[in-house]
Amino acid sequence: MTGMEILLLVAFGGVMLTYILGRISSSLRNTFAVVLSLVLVVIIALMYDKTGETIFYRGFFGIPMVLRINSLSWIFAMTISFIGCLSVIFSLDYMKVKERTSFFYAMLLLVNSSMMGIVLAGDLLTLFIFWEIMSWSTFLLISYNGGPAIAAGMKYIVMSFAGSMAMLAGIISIFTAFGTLQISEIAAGMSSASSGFKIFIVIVFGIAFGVKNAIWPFHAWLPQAHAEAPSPFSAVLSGVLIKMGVFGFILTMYVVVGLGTYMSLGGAIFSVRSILLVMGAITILVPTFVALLQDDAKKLLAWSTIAQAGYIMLGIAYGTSLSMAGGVLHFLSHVVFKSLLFMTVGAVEFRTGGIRDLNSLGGLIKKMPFAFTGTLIGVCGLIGVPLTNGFVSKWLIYKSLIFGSPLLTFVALFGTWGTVLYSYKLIHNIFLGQLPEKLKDVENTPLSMKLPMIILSFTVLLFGILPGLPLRVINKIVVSLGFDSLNISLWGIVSESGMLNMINLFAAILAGLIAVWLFLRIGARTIPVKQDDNYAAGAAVPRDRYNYTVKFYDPLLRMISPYLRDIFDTFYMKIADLTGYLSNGIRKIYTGYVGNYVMYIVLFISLMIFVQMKWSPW
Amino acid sequence: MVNPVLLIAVPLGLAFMVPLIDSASRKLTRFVPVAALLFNLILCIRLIPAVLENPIVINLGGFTPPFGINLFVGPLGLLFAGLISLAGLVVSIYSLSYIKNGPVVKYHMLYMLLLTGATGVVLTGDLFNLFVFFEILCISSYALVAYHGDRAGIESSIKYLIQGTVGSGLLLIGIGFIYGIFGTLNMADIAMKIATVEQSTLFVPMILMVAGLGVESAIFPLNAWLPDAHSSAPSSISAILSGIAIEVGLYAVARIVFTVFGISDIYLFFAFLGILTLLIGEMCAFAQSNIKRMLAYSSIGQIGLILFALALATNNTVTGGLFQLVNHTFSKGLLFLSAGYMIYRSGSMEISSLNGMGKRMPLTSLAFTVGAFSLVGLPPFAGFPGKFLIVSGALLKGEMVINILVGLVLLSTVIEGTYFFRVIQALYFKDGNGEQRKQAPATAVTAMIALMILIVALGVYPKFLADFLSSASSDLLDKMSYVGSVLK
Amino acid sequence: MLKQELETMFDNITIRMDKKNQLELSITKDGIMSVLSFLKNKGYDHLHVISCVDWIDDKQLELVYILSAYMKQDVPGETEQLNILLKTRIGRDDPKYITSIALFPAAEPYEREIHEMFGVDFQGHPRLTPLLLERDYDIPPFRKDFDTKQYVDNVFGSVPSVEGEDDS
Amino acid sequence: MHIIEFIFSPLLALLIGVFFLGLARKVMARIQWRYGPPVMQPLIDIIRLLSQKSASHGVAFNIGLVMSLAGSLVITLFLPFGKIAPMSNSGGMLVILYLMLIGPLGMAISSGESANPNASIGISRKLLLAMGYELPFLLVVLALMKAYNTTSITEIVSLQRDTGWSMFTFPLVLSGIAYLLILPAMLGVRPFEVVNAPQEISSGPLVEYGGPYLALATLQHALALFIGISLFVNLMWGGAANPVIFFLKMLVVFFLGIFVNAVFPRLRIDQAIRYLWRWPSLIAFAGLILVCVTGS
Amino acid sequence: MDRNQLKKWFQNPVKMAHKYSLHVVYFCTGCGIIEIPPSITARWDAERFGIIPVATPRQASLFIIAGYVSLKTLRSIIRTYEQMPEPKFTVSLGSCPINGGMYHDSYNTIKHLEKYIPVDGMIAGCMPRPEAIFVGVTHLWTLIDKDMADGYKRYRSNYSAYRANQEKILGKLEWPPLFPIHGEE
Repeated sequence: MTGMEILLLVAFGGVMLTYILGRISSSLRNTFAVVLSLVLVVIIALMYDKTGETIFYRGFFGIPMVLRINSLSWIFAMTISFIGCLSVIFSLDYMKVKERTSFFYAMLLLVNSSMMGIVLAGDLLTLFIFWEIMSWSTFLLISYNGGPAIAAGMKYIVMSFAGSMAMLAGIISIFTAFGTLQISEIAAGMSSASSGFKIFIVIVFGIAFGVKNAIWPFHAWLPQAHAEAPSPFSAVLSGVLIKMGVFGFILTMYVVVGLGTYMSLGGAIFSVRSILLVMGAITILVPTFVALLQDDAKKLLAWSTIAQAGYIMLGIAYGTSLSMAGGVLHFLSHVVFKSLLFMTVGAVEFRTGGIRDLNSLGGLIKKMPFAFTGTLIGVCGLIGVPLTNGFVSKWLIYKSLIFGSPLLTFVALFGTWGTVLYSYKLIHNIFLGQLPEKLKDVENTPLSMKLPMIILSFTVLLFGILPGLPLRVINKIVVSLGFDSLNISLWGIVSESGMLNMINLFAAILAGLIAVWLFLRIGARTIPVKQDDNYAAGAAVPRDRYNYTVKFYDPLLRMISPYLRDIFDTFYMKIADLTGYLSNGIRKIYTGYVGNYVMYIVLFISLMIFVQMKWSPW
Repeated sequence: MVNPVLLIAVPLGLAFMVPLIDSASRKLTRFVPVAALLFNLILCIRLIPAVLENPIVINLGGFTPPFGINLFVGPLGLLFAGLISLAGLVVSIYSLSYIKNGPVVKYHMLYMLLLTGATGVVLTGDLFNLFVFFEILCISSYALVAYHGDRAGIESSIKYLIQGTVGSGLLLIGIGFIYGIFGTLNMADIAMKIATVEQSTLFVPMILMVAGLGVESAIFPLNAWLPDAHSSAPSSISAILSGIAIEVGLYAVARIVFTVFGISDIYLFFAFLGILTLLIGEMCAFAQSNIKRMLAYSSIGQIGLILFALALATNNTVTGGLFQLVNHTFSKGLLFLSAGYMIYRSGSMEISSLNGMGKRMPLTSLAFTVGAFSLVGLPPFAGFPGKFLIVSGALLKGEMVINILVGLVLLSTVIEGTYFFRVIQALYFKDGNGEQRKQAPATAVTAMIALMILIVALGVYPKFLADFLSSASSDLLDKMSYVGSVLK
Repeated sequence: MLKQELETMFDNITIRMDKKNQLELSITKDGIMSVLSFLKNKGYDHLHVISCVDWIDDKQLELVYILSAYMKQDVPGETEQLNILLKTRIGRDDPKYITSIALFPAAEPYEREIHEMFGVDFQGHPRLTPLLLERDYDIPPFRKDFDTKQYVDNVFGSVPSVEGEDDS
Repeated sequence: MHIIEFIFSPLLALLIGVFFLGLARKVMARIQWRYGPPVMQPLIDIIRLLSQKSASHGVAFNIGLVMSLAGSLVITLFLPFGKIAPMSNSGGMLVILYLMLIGPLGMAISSGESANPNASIGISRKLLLAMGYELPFLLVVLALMKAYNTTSITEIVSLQRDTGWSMFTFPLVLSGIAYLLILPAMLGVRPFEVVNAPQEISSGPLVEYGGPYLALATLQHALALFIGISLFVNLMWGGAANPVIFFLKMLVVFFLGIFVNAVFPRLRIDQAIRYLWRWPSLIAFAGLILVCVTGS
Repeated sequence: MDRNQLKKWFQNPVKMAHKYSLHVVYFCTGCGIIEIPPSITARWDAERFGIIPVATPRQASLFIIAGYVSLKTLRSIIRTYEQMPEPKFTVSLGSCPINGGMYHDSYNTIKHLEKYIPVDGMIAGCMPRPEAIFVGVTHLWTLIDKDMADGYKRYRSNYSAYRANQEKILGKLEWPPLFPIHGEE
């Protein structure tokens, strides 16, 4: 029983046990869930530098189902368990008010364990089985809140189900072509396959992983799903679940299809790589500006997740060692700061009784300082302010992209400024400005929500200042995928074209901060003053009407909103209506009169005989 | 070694004993079908080892095959017999508590007759005998559809009756043709002599017989009766109808096309017909708001898929088709049974009335969810191996046309997923009018749990059924071994 | 031409045409509303201002309505622009009066100002709150008997200067 | 020697920035026919502001301002001033681009905390304006980096020594023109002085800044002016070998900016964005395409 | 910038800074606005003395009240004065704030402004010309030099008296007192 089998056994066993314990007593179940996720984190941490494959099950028509661990799957598994554990801790308080919590915990742990299964899968069949379990358990969790969540859940499941059907077709066509489903053997067989077959495989897997990764054409389901899912789960959903698509892309591009062939796949102009790059670039640009339009905090974050997935896609699809390291590191940093942001927004939603609309919040910094610091650090990570992990990963991506294709770098850099705008709108509308009357008696964030926030903020800064820690593991991945390794030092990269040194930067910024703080201290003491004592041209500050945060970037939005209608969202809706319309039409065949039915039978026979007489095809 | 004839004789005898037992003591009648089917199930299980070596052929009344009637119990026949007895047993346990009011005696008698007819069709080796058992099956199902006696029940059973009789009439004409040409009614004999006759003359009888049996097995143009019959019949009966009756019809069509006629170039047409039925079934189900009609249309869809799998006529796809058939019997049965009690509790068949059922009847909704997930083909449940085999077998053939059809199959699975998930969302995530929690009665729950265990077991460890199914598919496909064992 | 119509229509009305295009009417308190509506229908629908004059010696307050037509052609048959001054007198001690907001919504601020400055109580006025003044006065300030110097002494005089500055 | 440079270059930047502010007011006054304050007037203002005791709106109000000034100070370390370039080896142009984020972000957070609608309108205008000029600016910077095939700014300066000012070398002429067109917006000079407009939104984000805070804000403004001009001189005008010539070049650019400031009225924010996204962006884009085509 | 100027700068830079950088917030009520523009534009140019108009009281150190003060504007004047940072000076232009001036008998204007807020300098004249304003400013310099321009200190020390006067005229003020009023709860 290798570590991997124990891990999956404990994970899936834990799910059953949580549900049963939930029947007995909720506090017992909560502690068990937290302990279980901690144990999972420890098990995976212990499997740090191991690689290996074991066949763990032959029951499925004798096809060997294999579990595999290498540095790539280790880093993904580590993030999944880490974020899963934090979201369980986060949901202790969040779920207290809601009913059917044991169902929620069981599903949350089921999603986490099925993601671990995906990541550890050694062959495509195991991958597909865990992929499907993840899909339908996410569906149950997304539509957990009822009401609008149901439409969001339906849209999610239909798109992801279509994706997994495409994946099934791909897997089975590989099975029929090579007779085996083990990834290592497929990689060997793949080089011999015809390029048409390879393109088909890439397209099919691309659709499946594109839907999950919310790449630009397949992103329609994500905003509603994120906004409606309960906050602890939307932290997992946007942090880690989206990244299963990333894992899938890495798998198909570099392992199944292999590095050499991927780079030259497809024609000169329309090569798969350039299409992916262009899709990644569009995924950065369009959602960033759509995020500006959003008034719901979680929808804004959802659109920003899509945008950041575009960055990761750029990093991975570009195909040099620096860009791959940048892509994986950006995945890691995005998981950390995006779940931090979702948790803080969840805490605000929890404390203000479910208000997520950015126009009716404000001034919460005085009431919820912890949530503010969490959001501030998360936002700095999202933008990529130096000293945060977002900066390091974006720097890596740009460094590799700049000389190859400056246009893509331009799109990515301009996307950063779009990120600045919408993330500032998030932090300004929730925490700064005047505190409205109805939010007067909001208390601070509960303890169980503070803990994950502190840990995640600490990780954002730690990986920002000492990027060597994650980069050492990522270097192993880069090497295992067939690139040449980078020389990593603890605080940055010593690469050929200009190096990154975070410690000097950190020291410089720290010195600057201290100097300016002292300079401020020279000045006379300042008087703390409440929000009413404000300049209002001599008049008294009107209560509750001075909270000017509505339509924050109106001049810009009036210029660009006509271009931002979501054509794909309406496209999918049209397809749904079309099927509905078509099926109503077809149902009319069964008219309800027996005469018609018998006439059908006779018609069938006469048609057959007529065809036989005329052409006798049989 | 027990004589397989008992498989037919015992349920037939007990069926006619039911009124006598009823006059003796009211309570006992409900348990008669359970006993009969339990006996059948045990008998089938004991026959498995014997059948696996070589099929058992019994000549009724001692006459040798070309003249006498013979039973042919091969792995395929036994598979169906076992399936019928198992599903019948579970439904009979379910209907212990479900059927209380109305003519209970007639229900149980007709129920036994229906199952006898089904077992007879599956085991017989003689064409006319097939027609006789087929008639028993149809007539008892006409009557059972009208069991509730309400307006919808009677109307749909009359429609079913008219279509069924037209079908049987065509079947009879077909058999007459064959008898005219070959002078014999024994399938093996006909199969042997088939080569002597010129193919175009054989076409008309084949189409007539296929159309006749097709009406019962719900192939596209002929299945107009199914939605009304299944939705107005009591749930236990619609479970049996879509679980067993259609499958038996399909077996008969397959037996005739494969073994009796064996014209291989018509298979592609049946594949197209199967896909057509699948798409139409799924589309109509998508547009339904009444839960039982939705399940009925989804049965049409599944039958289309199985027909497509059988029509591809390679060992792999036929095994997949049979696996999907077994899965369909169990999960569709589970869906109908659980829907039965939910409708009984909520009062109306509309999906909107099922809102919030997850809280009121948690176990029944769980059963419904498991059934839905397995029918759609999600991994841990029985549907996934079936679909996996069908799709891999189809792609193995490698023809471009088949690949496109497989694409359509996957597309229809997406549609199927949509309307099943819509119902699941209604069950769990829409809040109903909040009556307090009230579970289904004990017998119904045991029936559902049994089916659930079967589904999950098949889903997790499909290997144990796989070898039995592959021998059954080889029994269906190669004509020579069938003829050899009958006319040895 | 309007003169004759007015004379025929209303009995106790006195009409004088002192300036070229200015018509002066004066009427008793209870007839004012009918004249106003008559003039409005005739086309004089623009109420310039309502002002008030305090005739302290004959104990009366005089209200003056100044009306005119927006455009010349609004008023059929009139050749050139005509301003109409409508005067009425009410008692000075408890001046009750009816509001003309129903006919001329623009009258609202004028009536509030007259109420504040002269103490005329307009019945039916939706909001007789103070318009310009900060403090409340016992004698409305614009009345002739309001002695500003004396008011200034006792209000502003009484404010002590801070810490012994010489009171200039 | 290295340590002195670390301390010396930010101080130098501050000094020059404040000198530029004073000079700006003097030149503006001269243009308007009045004597104008002594050139060291900003210094006097800062001393007076520091001695005043003003109101503070909470912790984020302080930290945000401190963060923004610290960010600008760190940028000066990266920008070569003549030969003095203390930190230019640990991270090139990309780090500068990202460090330029901290200034506006810190200012935005602290003035957001001051809970005044004028401040909120001011910040949204500041970020929109930044979005406006970033589009052409990024195109110009990318064209430069593609042309000189390096991301380190000191290398760009040294390469320009032999190929001449990049403003006049062939492929970069378009980028140079575009950079000139957006320079007033980057310096926050009159036609684009939308952010701290005293008349409309009573000096935007600075509405609640009292004594010491206003001192920090003026220093931040001075530094931003210095950074904008020195970046332009380094990238486009070849950045001199010794600091004096560098300072003279900065003076020329500064005077250019002030003349524009003295003459033009203030644009509305959407007019500013529409202008910035029309002609300068087109020229910059053409410049980048030109560089890509000829360069590679 | 002769020698003793430099000596003064080194002795006490803060006082000199206060003198030579008076950022002004103008309260232009009534006829005061007429005199301000000429004093800050080309002909008289107040900026030579470091006097610039600023938008908000927070950034100002000199508060110029130009013209008569009616009851309603007194409320805003008090609020603006209280929002200015601590070392602040007040100068009133015109004779109206001194003793009511032309409106000495009006029921609606304040007669003696220094009873409600401390005024450091008063420049008489029914709107003094810019030269008079600059003379006033130079006097203010000497006051600052001699530490006599201590209006804000007087406001702080006997705030309760000022507050009482304000509430006597304006009734209950709707913002809390700037400094704790001893003797009250």
